[in-house]
Amino acid sequence: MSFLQCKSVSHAYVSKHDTKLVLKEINLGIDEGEFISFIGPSGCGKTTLLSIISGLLNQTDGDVILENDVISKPNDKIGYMLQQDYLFPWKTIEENILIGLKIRNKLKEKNKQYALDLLKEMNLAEVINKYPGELSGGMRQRAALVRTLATKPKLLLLDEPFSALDFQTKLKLENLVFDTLKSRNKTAILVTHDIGEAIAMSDRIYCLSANPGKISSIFDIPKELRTLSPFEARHHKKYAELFQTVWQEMDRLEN
Amino acid sequence: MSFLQCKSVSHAYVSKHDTKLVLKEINLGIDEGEFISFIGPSGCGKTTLLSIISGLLNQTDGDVILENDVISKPNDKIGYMLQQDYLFPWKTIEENILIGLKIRNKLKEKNKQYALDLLKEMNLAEVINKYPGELSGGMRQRAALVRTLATKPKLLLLDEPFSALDFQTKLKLENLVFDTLKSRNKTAILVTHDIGEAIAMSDRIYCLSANPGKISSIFDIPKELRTLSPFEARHHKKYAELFQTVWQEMDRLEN
Amino acid sequence: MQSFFKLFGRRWIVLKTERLLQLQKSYVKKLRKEKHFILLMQFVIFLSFFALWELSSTLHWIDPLLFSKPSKIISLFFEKLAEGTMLTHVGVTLLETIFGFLLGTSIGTILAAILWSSNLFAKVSDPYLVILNAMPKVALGPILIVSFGPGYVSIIAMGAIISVIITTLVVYSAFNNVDENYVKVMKTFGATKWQCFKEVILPNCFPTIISTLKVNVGLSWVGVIVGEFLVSQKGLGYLIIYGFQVFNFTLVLLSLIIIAVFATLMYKLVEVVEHKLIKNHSNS
Amino acid sequence: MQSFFKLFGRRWIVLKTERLLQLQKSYVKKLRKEKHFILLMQFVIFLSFFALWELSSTLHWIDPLLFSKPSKIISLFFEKLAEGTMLTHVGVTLLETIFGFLLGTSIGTILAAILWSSNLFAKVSDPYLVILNAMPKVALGPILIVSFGPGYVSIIAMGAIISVIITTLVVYSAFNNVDENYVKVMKTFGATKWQCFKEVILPNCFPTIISTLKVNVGLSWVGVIVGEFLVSQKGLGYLIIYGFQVFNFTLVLLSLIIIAVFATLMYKLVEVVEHKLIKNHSNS
Amino acid sequence: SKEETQKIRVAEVTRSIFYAPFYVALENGYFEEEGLEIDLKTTWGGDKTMTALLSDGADVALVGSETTIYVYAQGAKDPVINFAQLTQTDGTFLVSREKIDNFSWDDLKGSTFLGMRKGGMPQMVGEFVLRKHGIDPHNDMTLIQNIEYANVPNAFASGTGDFVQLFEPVASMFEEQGIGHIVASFGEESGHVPYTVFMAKQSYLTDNEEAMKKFTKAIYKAQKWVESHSAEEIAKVIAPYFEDTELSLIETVTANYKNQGSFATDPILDEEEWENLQNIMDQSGELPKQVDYKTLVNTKIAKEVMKK
Ligand SMILES: Nc1ncnc2c1ncn2[C@@H]1O[C@H](COP(=O)(O)OP(=O)(O)OP(=O)(O)O)[C@@H](O)[C@H]1O
Ligand SMILES: Nc1ncnc2c1ncn2[C@@H]1O[C@H](COP(=O)(O)OP(=O)(O)OP(=O)(O)O)[C@@H](O)[C@H]1O
Ligand SMILES: [Mg+2]
Ligand SMILES: [Mg+2]
Repeated sequence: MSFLQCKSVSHAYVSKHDTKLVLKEINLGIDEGEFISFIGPSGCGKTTLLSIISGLLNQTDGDVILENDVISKPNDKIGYMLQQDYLFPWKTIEENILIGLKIRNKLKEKNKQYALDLLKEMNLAEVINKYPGELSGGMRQRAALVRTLATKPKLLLLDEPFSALDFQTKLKLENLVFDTLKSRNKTAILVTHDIGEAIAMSDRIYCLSANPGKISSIFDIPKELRTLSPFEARHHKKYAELFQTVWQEMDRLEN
Repeated sequence: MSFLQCKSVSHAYVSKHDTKLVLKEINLGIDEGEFISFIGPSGCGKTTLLSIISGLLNQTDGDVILENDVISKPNDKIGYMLQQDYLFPWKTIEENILIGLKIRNKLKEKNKQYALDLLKEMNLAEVINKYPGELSGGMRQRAALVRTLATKPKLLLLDEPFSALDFQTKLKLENLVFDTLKSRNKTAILVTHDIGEAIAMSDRIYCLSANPGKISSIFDIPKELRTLSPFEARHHKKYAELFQTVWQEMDRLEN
Repeated sequence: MQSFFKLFGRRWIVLKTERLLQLQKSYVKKLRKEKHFILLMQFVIFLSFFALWELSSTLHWIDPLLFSKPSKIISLFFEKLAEGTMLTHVGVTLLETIFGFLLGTSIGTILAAILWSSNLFAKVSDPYLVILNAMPKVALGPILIVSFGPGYVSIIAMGAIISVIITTLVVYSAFNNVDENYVKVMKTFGATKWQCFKEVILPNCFPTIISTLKVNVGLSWVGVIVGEFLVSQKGLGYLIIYGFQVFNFTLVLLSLIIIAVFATLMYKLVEVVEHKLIKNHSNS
Repeated sequence: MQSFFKLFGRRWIVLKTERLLQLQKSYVKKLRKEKHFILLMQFVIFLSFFALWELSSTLHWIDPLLFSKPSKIISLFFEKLAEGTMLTHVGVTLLETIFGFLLGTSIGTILAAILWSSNLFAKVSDPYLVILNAMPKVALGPILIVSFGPGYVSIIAMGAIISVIITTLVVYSAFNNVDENYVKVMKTFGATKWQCFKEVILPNCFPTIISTLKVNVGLSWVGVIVGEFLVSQKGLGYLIIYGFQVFNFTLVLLSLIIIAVFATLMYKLVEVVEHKLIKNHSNS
Repeated sequence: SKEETQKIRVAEVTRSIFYAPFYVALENGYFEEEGLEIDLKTTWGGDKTMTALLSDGADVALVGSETTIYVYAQGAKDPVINFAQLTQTDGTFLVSREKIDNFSWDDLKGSTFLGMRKGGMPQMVGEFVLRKHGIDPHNDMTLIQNIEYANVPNAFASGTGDFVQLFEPVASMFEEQGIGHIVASFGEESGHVPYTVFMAKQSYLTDNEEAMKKFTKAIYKAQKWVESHSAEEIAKVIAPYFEDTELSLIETVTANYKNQGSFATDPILDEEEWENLQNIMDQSGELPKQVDYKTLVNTKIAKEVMKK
C-alpha cells in the first residue's frame, strides 16, 4: 500500500444558498519519498485537497490514509506550508521556528537543536533574533520552511510556496527546497500555478480540472529530469517538450 | 537623434539623515517603435528611472529628451503603467479607462470611441459597466493597459506589469501586450524581474547594477527571437542560451 | 475495505445530486435551528430581564421608587403618547442630534480637506488639533452656554463640537493614507491637485468618512444629552433631568429606554447607508 | 550641446561626493527653515490668541465677567498652586481617569475574549451589544449614582462604562479579523483554541488593543468629567461646576485649561507607549 | 402702552411649587392684563440662569439673590439688580431616614448628613441653621456635600445618609412613600431671606422701567391672590405646570410652604433680609465681599407698584 492514499475523496462546500461540489472522487496514491505536484485552474480545489490531506478540513466523502492511519485531524507526520510565509510578525525568527515544537510540547534540547541546525543550513543563522518584518521575501519563505520542517514531518504539503517571490529568488528557492527535501527523503505535495515549476521539481504531476475538481490527467516526469536540480531541469530539452504538453492540457482545462 | 534620450541622468534621494545616489549617469537612446527592457536587482533604481522619464520625478542631474523636448513634467506623449493595475475601485471600467481623457480635457466622441474599441479588442467589452473588484487579475491588468493607451501615448513605460499575475495569465498577457504595442508601433520600456520575460518581449535589454544604479551591460536580442511572439520565443533554442548569459550577469550583479 | 469504497464511490456518483441536496438541506436545517435557538435565547434574556425587574420591584427586593418597574414604565409611555408630549420630546432630541451630527461630520471633513490641501497649514495646526482632540468636550458646556446662550444652539453646538475634531483627524489621516500610486496614476495624466482630490482622494476615503459617521452618531447623542442636561426645555435629556427633579424615576427610565431605542435605530440606519455606499468600493 | 553634457558629466563625477554633500546640506537647511517657520507660526498663533483674548476682555469687546482674561487666569493659577488645593484637584481627576480607563479597557478586552471563545454567545449577545453601544452612556449617570452610591466609585464607573462596550466591539472585531491563515498554521501543529488565542489572536490584536487605548483615554476623561459634574467635591470637573455656581468664570476657564493640558499629556503618553509596543509588530 | 404687548423673556432657576405665585400670575393672566407676554424658560441651576441673563439669553431671571452678589464681586460693569421678591424663606426640609417622635437638632450630632452642593443657597442656609443650633457641620457630623442638586434625593433613597436636606415635592413624596420623615423645615429656621427674586441687568431695568413696573404689578397681584386663597385652590391653578405630579401632592406641598410663610406677600426686598443673606453667606465662607443693599436692590419699582 502507498504511503499516502486518497480514496474517493469528495468535498462539497455547503452554504446557505447552495452547495458546491469542489472535489469529486479524488483517488491517488503516493509513495514515500515521492515529490508530487498538483496543477490546475484557479478555484479547482487544490487548496481544499491539501487541507483535507492535512486533516484541517473534513471531507464530505472518502478517506485519506497515511501509513495505515485514517487522517481526520492534524497529524504530527504532516507539515503544511501556506502560500505566503505567515511567519508571526510579533515573534522573532527563533520563536517562529520553534512554535510547532512548543505547541506539540516537544521543546526538548535535541529537537530545538535540530531546528536551529536547519536554520543554519538555510543561511539564516544570523537573523535568528530578528523579526520577520526585517527580512526579505526569500528569507522569510526559508524561515517558514524551517518552521514546517522543525517538527520533522514525513509528509510536506506546499501550497504555492514560491508564488509571492520574484523570479530569481524563486528559482533559487526551488533548488534549495528540492535539495532539502530529497536529502531527507521527505514525501512532498506541491501545489502550483507554474507549469515549469511543477515539471522541474516533481516526479509526477496531477492536473486537476475544475467544477468539480477531479484528476483530469497525470504526467510522469521522465527520469532524465527527475534527477536534475530544478534549475538544470528547466534547461533540459525534455523540459520544453513536456511544458508544451502540459500547457496545452491546462489550456484545454481552462476553456 | 533618438526618439528618447537619457543624457547623463543621475538621481539622488535626499533625506534628513543621508543622501543616497540611486542613479548614476544613465545614458541611453531609444528609437521609435523599439521595445526595451530594464532588469536589475531589487532597489537598483528601475522605478526611479521610469519616474524620471515620465516626468513625475525631477532628476538631480542630466536630461531626458523625448522627440527634442526636455521632459520635466508629465507629458501627453507618455503613458505609464504601474506594477499593480491601480484601477480605481469606485469607478466602473468605463469610467476608469476614460479618466485620462477626462483629466486631459479630451473627452471627445472620437477619442472615447478609440478607448472603447481598445476595450473591445482586449475582450473586455462585456465588463464595461462592472467595477474592478468584480474582475480577475488578468482582466484588470488588461483594463489598466487600455486606460494607459486611451490617451494615445507614443511612449509606454511598463513597471513590472505582469508580476502580480499567475504564470499562465502572465504568458497570455505578454503576447497580448506585445501584439498590441507592435501593431501600433508604440515605443515601450518594460521593467521586470523576470529574465525570461525580458528576453521574450524586448529588442534590447539593459542590465542595471545597484548602488548606485548604472547600466552594467546591454544585451541585444537576436533577430530570430524579436520577430517571434513572446510565447514562441520562450521555446526557441536561442532563448535558453541568452537566458543563461543574462542569468549569470544578474547573479554577478546581485553578489 | 477497498471494495467497500469502490461500491460506495459508485453509489455516490449515482446519488450525486440527491446527496448534495440532502447535504444542503441538513445544513440549512442546522442553520435554521441555530438561528431559532439564538432568537429564543435573546427573547428569553429579554423577557427574563424585564420579568425579574418587575418581580423584584413588586416584591421590594429593589426599591420600586428608584428602579420603578416595567409595567409602570409602559403605562407611562402610553399615557405620554396619548398626551402627545412624548412625540415632541423625541422629535426635539432627534432633530438636535441629527443637526449636530451632520454639522460635526461636514465641518470635520471640510477641515480635513483644508489640512490636506496645505501641508504647511497641517503642520502648524498639528499641536492644536492634538489638544482639541484630547480635550473632553463635555467640559466646555458652560462656555457654550455663555457663547451661544441657553438654547437649542448650544445643544446642537455640543452635539457637533464633540465629533468635529475626531472627524477631522480620522478623515485627514485617511486622505494621507491613500495609496500614493493612485495619485501617481492621476499625475501621469497631468492631473492638478484639485483633480486628484476630487477623483481619487475623496472617493477613496468615502468608506472612512462613512465609517466615522457611525462613531459620530454616537458622539452626537452624547453631546446632545449632555447639552440637554445643561440647558433645555424639551427633549429626552430634559425629561431625565426633569424626572429627577420631581423624583419620577419611571419617567427617567422611560426616557432612557426611548433614548436607547432611537440611538440604536439611528446607528443601524447609518450602518445600512454605509453598507449601501461602500458595496462597490471594496477592491477584491 | 552634447559636448556640454559630456563635460558636465565628467565634472560631475569628480565632484560627486562634494555635490551630494551639498545637496544634503541645502536640503537639511530647507527642512530646518521650514521647521523654524512652523514653530514661529505656532507661537504666533498661541500668542495672538491669548493677546487678543486679554485685549478684548480689557477693552470690553467681550464680557470680562463671562470670558475672564488670561492674566487673571494665570494669577488665579499661582494663587491656587500656592494654596496647594490645585494639586489635589488635579490628582483626584487624574486618578479617577486612569482607573476608569484601565478598567474600561481591561473589562472590554476580557469581554471580547469571551465573545470570541463562544460564537453562539457572541451571536446571542449581538443585539444587546449594539444597543449598549449606541446608548449615550452619559445618560446613565443618575443610575450609576443610585447603584454605586454618590462617590468615587460612581465617577470611576462612569469613566469605565463609557469605554467598555466600544472596546469590546473593536477588539472582538479585531479578534475575528485576524488572518485565518495564521490560525491555520497553528492548527497544522495541532494547537488548541486556547493556544491559538494566546499565541496568535491576542498578540496579533495587540496593536488594535493599544490603539483603542488612545480612544479610551479620551472617553474616560469625558466620563470622569461628567461624573464629577454629578457627584464630587474634588477634581477638575467639580471646580468647573463650583466655579460656575459661584460665578467665577476665571476658575472655570483655569480648570478647562488644566484639563486640556493633562488630557493632552495623557494622550501623548499613550501614544508613546503605542509606538514602543507596536514597533516590532508591523509586518513589512 | 397697553396697545402693544411687550415680550419678556424670563429664565427660572428650576420648576418648583415653591414659585407658586409666579405660576398663578401666569395662569390667571395677570401679565396679559398688563400687556406683557412672558416667554418662560427653565434654565436648570442658578449658574445657568445667571448666564442666560448675562449673555442676553433672558431679560429677567428668577433665582436666588446670592448670585447677584457673586456677579457683582467679579466686577460686573452692568450689575444685576434685584427688583421683586418671590419667596422669602428657604424652601428645603430636613428629612430623616428613621421616624423620630421628639426631634431635637442635637439628634443630628454624629449622624451622616446629606447636604446640598457647595456654593448654592440651600447649602449655605443649611449650614447656617445647623450652626444656629450649635452644630458644627464640618466636625459634629459626617457631611456629604458632593452631589449635584438633582441627584441628592436618589442618593438618599438608595441608602446614603441618616438625614437629608430636600426640596419639595420630594420631601413630601418621601414622607408619603415612607422613605423618610420630615422632621424640620429649614425655611422656618432660616428667618427671612431673599431666597428667590426676580432680577435684571441694570441697563435693562433703566431702559424698560415701565415694563418692569407692569411685571412687578402682576407678581404683586398674584402674591395677594395666593395669600387670600387656600392651598387647594392654588394647587388647582398651578397644576398645569406640574404635569407629572399628582394634584394632592401639589396641594400638600403648597400648604407646607404657605403655612411657613415662604411665599413673599409683597415684592419688596427688605434691607433686613439682605443683611441676613450676607450674614449667612459670610458664615459659609462664600461671601466674596460685603455689598451695600442699595447697590444691588431696587425697591423703587416695588414700592411704586404697591402704592397704586
Ligand atoms: N470555505 C469555503 N467555503 C465555500 N467555498 C469555498 C471555501 N473555500 C474555497 N471555496 C471554493 O471552493 C473552490 C476551490 O477553492 P480552493 O481554494 O481549493 O481552490 P484552489 O484550486 O486552491 O484555487 P487557487 O489556485 O486560486 O488557490 C473555489 O471555487 C472556492 O470559491
Ligand atoms: N522616495 C524615496 N525616497 C528615498 N529613497 C527612495 C525613494 N524611492 C526609492 N528610494 C530608494 O531608491 C532605491 C531605488 O528604488 P527603486 O524603487 O527605483 O528601485 P527598483 O529598482 O524599482 O526596485 P524594485 O525592483 O524593488 O521595484 C531603493 O534603494 C529605494 O530604497
Ligand atoms: Mg489555493
Ligand atoms: Mg520598482
